[in-house]
Amino acid sequence: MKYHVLLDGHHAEVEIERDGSGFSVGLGDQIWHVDVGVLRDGHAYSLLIDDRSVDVGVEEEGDGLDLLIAGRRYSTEVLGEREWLARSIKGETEDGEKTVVAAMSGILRGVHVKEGQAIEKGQPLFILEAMKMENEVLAEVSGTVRRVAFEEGQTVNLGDVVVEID
Amino acid sequence: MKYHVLLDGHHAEVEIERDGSGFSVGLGDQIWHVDVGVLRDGHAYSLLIDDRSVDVGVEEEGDGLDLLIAGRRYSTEVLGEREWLARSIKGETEDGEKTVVAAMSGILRGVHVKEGQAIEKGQPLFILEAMKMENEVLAEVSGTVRRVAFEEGQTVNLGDVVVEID
Amino acid sequence: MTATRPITKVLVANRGEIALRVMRTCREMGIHTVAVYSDADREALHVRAAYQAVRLGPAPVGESYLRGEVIIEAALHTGAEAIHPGFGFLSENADFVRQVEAAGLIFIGPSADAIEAMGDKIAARRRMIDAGVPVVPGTADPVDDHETLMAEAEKIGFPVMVKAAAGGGGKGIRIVEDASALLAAADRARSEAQSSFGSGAVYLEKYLDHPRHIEIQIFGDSQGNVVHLADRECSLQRRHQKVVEERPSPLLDEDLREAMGQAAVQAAQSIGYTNAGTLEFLVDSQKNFYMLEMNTRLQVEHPVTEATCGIDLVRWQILVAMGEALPLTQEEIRHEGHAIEARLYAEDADHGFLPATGLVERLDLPGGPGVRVDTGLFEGMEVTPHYDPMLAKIIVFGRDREEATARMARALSELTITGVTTNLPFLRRIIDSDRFAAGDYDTFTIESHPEDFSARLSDDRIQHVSALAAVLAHVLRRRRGFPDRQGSGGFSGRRSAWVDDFSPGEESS
Amino acid sequence: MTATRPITKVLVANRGEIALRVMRTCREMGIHTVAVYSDADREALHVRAAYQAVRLGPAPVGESYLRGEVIIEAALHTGAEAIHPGFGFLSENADFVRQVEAAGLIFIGPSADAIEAMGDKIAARRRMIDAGVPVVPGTADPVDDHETLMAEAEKIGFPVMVKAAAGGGGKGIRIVEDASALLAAADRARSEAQSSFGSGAVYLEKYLDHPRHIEIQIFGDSQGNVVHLADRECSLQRRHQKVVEERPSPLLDEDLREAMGQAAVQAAQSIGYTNAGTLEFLVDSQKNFYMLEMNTRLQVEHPVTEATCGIDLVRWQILVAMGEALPLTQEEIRHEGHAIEARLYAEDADHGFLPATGLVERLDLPGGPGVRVDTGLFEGMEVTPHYDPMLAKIIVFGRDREEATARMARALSELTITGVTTNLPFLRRIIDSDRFAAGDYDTFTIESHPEDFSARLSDDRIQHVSALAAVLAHVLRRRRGFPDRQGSGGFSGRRSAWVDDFSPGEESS
Repeated sequence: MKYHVLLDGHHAEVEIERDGSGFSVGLGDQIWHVDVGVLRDGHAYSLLIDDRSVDVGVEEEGDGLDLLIAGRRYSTEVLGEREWLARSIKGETEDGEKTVVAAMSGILRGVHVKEGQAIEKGQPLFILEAMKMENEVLAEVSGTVRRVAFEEGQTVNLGDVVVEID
Repeated sequence: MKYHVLLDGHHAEVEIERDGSGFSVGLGDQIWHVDVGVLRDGHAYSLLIDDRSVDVGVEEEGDGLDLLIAGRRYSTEVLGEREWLARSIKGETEDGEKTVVAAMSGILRGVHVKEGQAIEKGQPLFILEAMKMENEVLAEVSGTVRRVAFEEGQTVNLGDVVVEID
Repeated sequence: MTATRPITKVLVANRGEIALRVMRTCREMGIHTVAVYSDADREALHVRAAYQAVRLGPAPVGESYLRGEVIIEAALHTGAEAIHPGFGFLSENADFVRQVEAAGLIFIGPSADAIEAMGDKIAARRRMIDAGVPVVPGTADPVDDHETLMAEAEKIGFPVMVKAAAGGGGKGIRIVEDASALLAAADRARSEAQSSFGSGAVYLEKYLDHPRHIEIQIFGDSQGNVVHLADRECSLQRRHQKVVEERPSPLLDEDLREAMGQAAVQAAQSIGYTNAGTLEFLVDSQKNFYMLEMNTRLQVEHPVTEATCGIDLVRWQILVAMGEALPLTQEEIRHEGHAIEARLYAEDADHGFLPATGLVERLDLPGGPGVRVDTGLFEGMEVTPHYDPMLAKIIVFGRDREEATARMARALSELTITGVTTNLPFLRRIIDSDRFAAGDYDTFTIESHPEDFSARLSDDRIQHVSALAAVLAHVLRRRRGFPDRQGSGGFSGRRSAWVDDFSPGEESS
Repeated sequence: MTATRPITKVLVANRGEIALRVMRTCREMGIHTVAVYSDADREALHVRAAYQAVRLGPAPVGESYLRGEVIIEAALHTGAEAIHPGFGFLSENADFVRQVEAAGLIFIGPSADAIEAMGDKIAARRRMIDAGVPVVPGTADPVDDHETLMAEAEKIGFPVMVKAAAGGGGKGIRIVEDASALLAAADRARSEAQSSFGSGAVYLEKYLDHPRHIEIQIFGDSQGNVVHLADRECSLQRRHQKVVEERPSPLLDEDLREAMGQAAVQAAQSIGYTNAGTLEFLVDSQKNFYMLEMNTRLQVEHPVTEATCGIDLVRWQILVAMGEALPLTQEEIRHEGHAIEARLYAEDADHGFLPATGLVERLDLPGGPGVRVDTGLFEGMEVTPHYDPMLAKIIVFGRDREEATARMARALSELTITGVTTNLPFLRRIIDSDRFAAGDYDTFTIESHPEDFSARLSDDRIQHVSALAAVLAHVLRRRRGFPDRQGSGGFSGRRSAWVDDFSPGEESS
C-alpha cells in the first residue's frame, strides 16, 4: 500500500508491503525491512529496521500521527493514496471525480442527496464517521446524482462506491 | 450491601454503604470511612481509610480477589449474600484431588504414569520444570489413570489439567 | 542551647516530587508522614506514599496548598509535631512560620526572623554589606542628580547599569559602557521608567558581563554551628529558571570555592541562621563573586550536593529542627566525584518554553548505576495547569565530570514519557552540546546561543521518520481491522542501510 | 604486554537486567551495542535499548542463548569486535571463549584457560592448595579403607562430613561428630551412594558449623596487575541461591578482610587471571576462611561493590579486554559507606519458593536518594518459565549499615508489582528482621529459622483486609455497571480507628 507522509513541510511517498513477520518499506530508491513489536496497548512500538533497534511512542489525532523517538516529537500526517488525491485535487477541480468512493471505512452518518437530484460542485454529499471523526464529503463536479449505493447508518468500507454522478 | 469475605480460612461479614464521596464499611462492631481513588484502569486503588493512606493492587479471578498491599498478597474470596447462601447449601467438596492440575507453568520433564495404569496415593505422577527447578507431583488419591493430557517435553500452563484419576 | 524535641510525625505541606522526597527520609528515620492534597492530587504519589492524608480544598493553590491555617489544623488533628514546607508555597512565608510555632508545632526550616531578614532584598543587601559579604556594587537607593550619578558610577566602575527603582521585567534598564554615555542614558531610563511605572527614580548597579550563577549550600544548627556544603553551578537557565545544575562548578578553583564558602558561612552566621539555606552568588568572568540573595529553604537542586558528599540534607533538616547539633563539622564534610541534575519540565522548548498539559500515557524512568530519579510522575497522572511544570529531576553521579556527563546522556536516553510535551529533547541537546562539554556557559547562554541547542531536521531524518510514520500508520490501520491489501508494486529501489541513530542534535547522514 | 585493541561495538550475549547493565556502560563509553534475543524476548528492554538486535531462535535456551555459533555469527555480521557474556549462559564456557577468539573477536572476560582451570573443581582445589590459598580441609580423593578414613578424619579434625564422590543434591552426605561414629556413618553413606549414584566411593571434608558465604571481588589486567575490590557478604541464601547481599560483611574486621583479599589476589595471580573474577569463601564461626570456588565472570551482586568504591566494574571489564591496564592501583581503591542488594525473584516464598510466571500488569520501581534499580521489567512483560526467575535487583547505599538498612526497607516499600507473584514480602521480612539488623546470619539461616522471616496473619490484619476486599469488590461491581443498592441497615458498630500499618512482619494490634 502506498502512503503519503507530510513532515515539516516535506512530502514523502512510502510503499509498505507485508514481508515475512514484518514489512518492506520503500521510499524513493531505498528499501528497508521493518519488524514491529507492539508495546503497551499500541501506545508504543519496538521497531527493528533491518537489525537497528528504535523505540517509538505514538500519539494519534485524525490523520495526524505524532512519533516520539529518542525523546523528540515528530508531528506527521499520513494519508492513503485516495485521501492524498482527494486533498490534492481539492481546489484544482475541472473534471473531478464522478464516482465518489469512501476514503475510509466508517458509518454513513448523513446522506444529503437523492437519486435524480441536480447538484452543484462543492455541495455536501454525505458524512462518513470513523474513530469519532466525522468526514464530510463534497461533490467535486456539478451534475445529476445517478445512484446512492448506501443508506444512512450503514457501514461502508474503504474504496466502496457511495455516490455516482452523471 | 452485605458481602462475605473468605481469607485464610476466616469468614467475615462486611457491610458497605455509600457515604459522601466514599463508603462506610462495617465489620462486627467497627465502622470505617473509606475513600477510593482509582489508578491504572482499575488494577490498583489508592484508599484513604479515614485519613490513613493505603495503596492496593487488585487481581481478580472469578470470585477470587487478590489484594496486594505493601508487597504482600492476600488471597480472598468475596461473595454477595445470595452467592454465599448458594455455596453454603452446596456443602463441601470431596476429599483428595482426582484432577491433577499444574501448580505452575513449566515444561513436562517426566511422565511416570500411563492411561489405564493403577496407581497408589503418594506415587509420583510427573515432573514439572520451570526456571531450572524440578517439581515432582505425587498422586493424592489411589485409583486408575483415566487420562494423561500432555506428553513429555510439552509446555503446560498454570491450572492446566495434566492427569485425571478415576 | 535549645532542648531536643522529638519528632515522630511530620506533615509535609507540599506536593509532587519534593513532598515524596521529604517522606522518603522520614520513612528511613522511622517518622510517620501526613500528606496534604488538593482535589487535583487525590491520587498523587505523595498522597499514596504518606501514612495519612488530609484534603485541603480545590485545585487552585490559593484554595489548597497556600491555606496555612488549614494545614496547621491538619497537623494538629493528625498529631504531627512538625511541618516540612518543601520549597515554594509557604516555605518562605514568615507569617506562616510564626503561626506554626504559635500552634506549638515545629517548622522544619529557619526562624521567621531569618526568613524575614533575607526576604526584604534591600534590607538583606545592607545586612550583607555590614557582615562583610560582597554584593553586586551599586547605589541601592535612587539617585537623582547628575553629579551624584557620575560620582557613584565612577565609584562602582564602568560598565554600569541604570535601573528603574520601581522596575521589573527588564524595562527601564540601560547598560552604560563609559562615563560619556552615562547622563544621556540615565535620562532615557528615567523617562522610560516614568511612563512605564509612574516613577522616574533610577539607581545604579555594576554591569556583570556573562555572569555565572553559583550558589553555596549552608547549614546551621541551634547550637550556633554553621557549615557550608560547597557549591552548585546553576547558570543554565531559561526565563530565569534553572534547567541543568552541576557540582562542582567547572569554573571554580579550590581557593575561590573556599572563599565563597567562607562568605556564605559568614552571611548565615551574621543573622544567626539555622537549618538549610542557600546563598546565591553571581560570579563574573574575572572570577569576582557577589552575593545575589539567600534562599531560606531547601533548593530544588539539593540532590547534586547530596550525591557528592553523601549527606541526606532532609535528614539534617529534621535533626536540626529537633534541636540536635549538626552531625558533622566543616572538616568532616568531604566531597567526591561529580553530580549533574537535569529538570524535566512540561513545556515545549522549541516553541518559547510554553507550558504543556496532558495525561501521562507511558512512562519509563532511567535506572542503573549512578542514576537517581526524584519525581511524582506515574502513568495515568494528569499534568494540570494549576502547578509548577517541573515533573522530574534526573540526577547522575560519576567519578568525574566526563563520566557524569556521559551518564546523564545515557540516563536521558532511557527516559520516555508520552501524553505530555516535555523539554526532554532540549535537555538532551544541552547535555550533548560542545558548550556543556567545555563547561563554557553562563546565565545568558541558553537565550543568546539558541543555535547551540537547536533542533534541525536533516533530509535523512525527514525520510527516515516519514518511513516509520507510514509503517506505524499501516500497523494502526491493521489493528483496527482494515485489510492488508497487496502492494501496488511501487518498489523501485533496493535494500538500503539505515543510517539514522536519532541522536538528539543534528544527525549525520 | 598485549597491544591495545579498540572496541567500538559490543555484542551482549545475554538477556534481562544484566544485558541492560552492560549496555548502559557501553553507551556511556560511546560504544555501540548489539542485542541478541529469543522469540520470547522480541519486545524485551535489552532489545529496545540496543543499537542493533539479532534474533537467535525460539524461547528455550538451548535454541537461543546457548547457541554459541549463532551468537558469534551475529557478532561478525554486525561488525561487533567483542562479546560480553554477562553471567550464566555461555559466560563460563571455555569452548565458547576459544571459538570467539578463533573468530577474531574479543571475549570480555578471562581466558579460556583460566575458566577451564577453575571450572574443574578438584583440579582447582589442588591448584589453590599449591598457591597457598586455604581450602576446606578434606581428602578430595575417594577413601576406601577404614584405616585411612580414620587417619584422614583425625587429620582434618571432627566434625567431618562423609560425602559421596559421585554425589549431588545432598544425597550420600553424613555429618560425623566424633571418631566413634565415623566408620558406621561412612558405611551408610557408601551404601546410599551406591544405590543413588551407582558408585560407593566417598571422601571426607571438614564440617563447617554455621559458615558464612563471603566473597572477594578481584580484577586482573593483561599487564599482570591483580587487585581486589574487597568483600561481599552473601550468606542469605535459599536453595543455594543468594537473596540478599551486602558489603562490607558485618562479620569481618579489617585484618580478616585484608587477609582474604590477599588470598584472593594470590589465587588469581597463580593462574595469571585477567578481567573480573570472584573468589567465594566459607568463613566459620571461628573466623577461619576457606576458599570454595572461583566464579570466572561478573557476579549478579557486583553493584554492592560498585556502590561502595565508585568503580564501574563493567567499564573496567571493557578497558581490560581492550588491553588497557587497570585504572587504579590497590592503594587507590577506597571503599566508603554500606551497600545492600535485594534480589526480586518471581517465586512464592511462602510456598517452597516455587517459581511463578505471569504478565506484569503494574510496576512501580523505587527511586530517590541512594537507590539503584537494575531490571529488565516493564509493564506488559511476560514472565515465562524459560529463564531465570530473577526479575530485578534493588541496591541501596548509605553512610552506614543502619542507614542502608532503613533505606532498603523504604525502597522495598515503594516497589509494586502485580500480575506475577514475587518474593517481595519475603525480602521485606528479611530486611525488617532482628536477625538482619544484628547481622546475625549464615548460609543456613533462611532454611533453619523460617520463623524469623515468617508471615503470620493477626486477627486484626484479617479483619482489615476483609473490609478492604469487600470495598474493592463493591467498587469493581459498580465499575461493571452493577447497581449500588441501598444498604440493609446492618451497621451495628461505631467509627473506629484504623490501627493496621501493613508492616511486612507481624503487625501490632
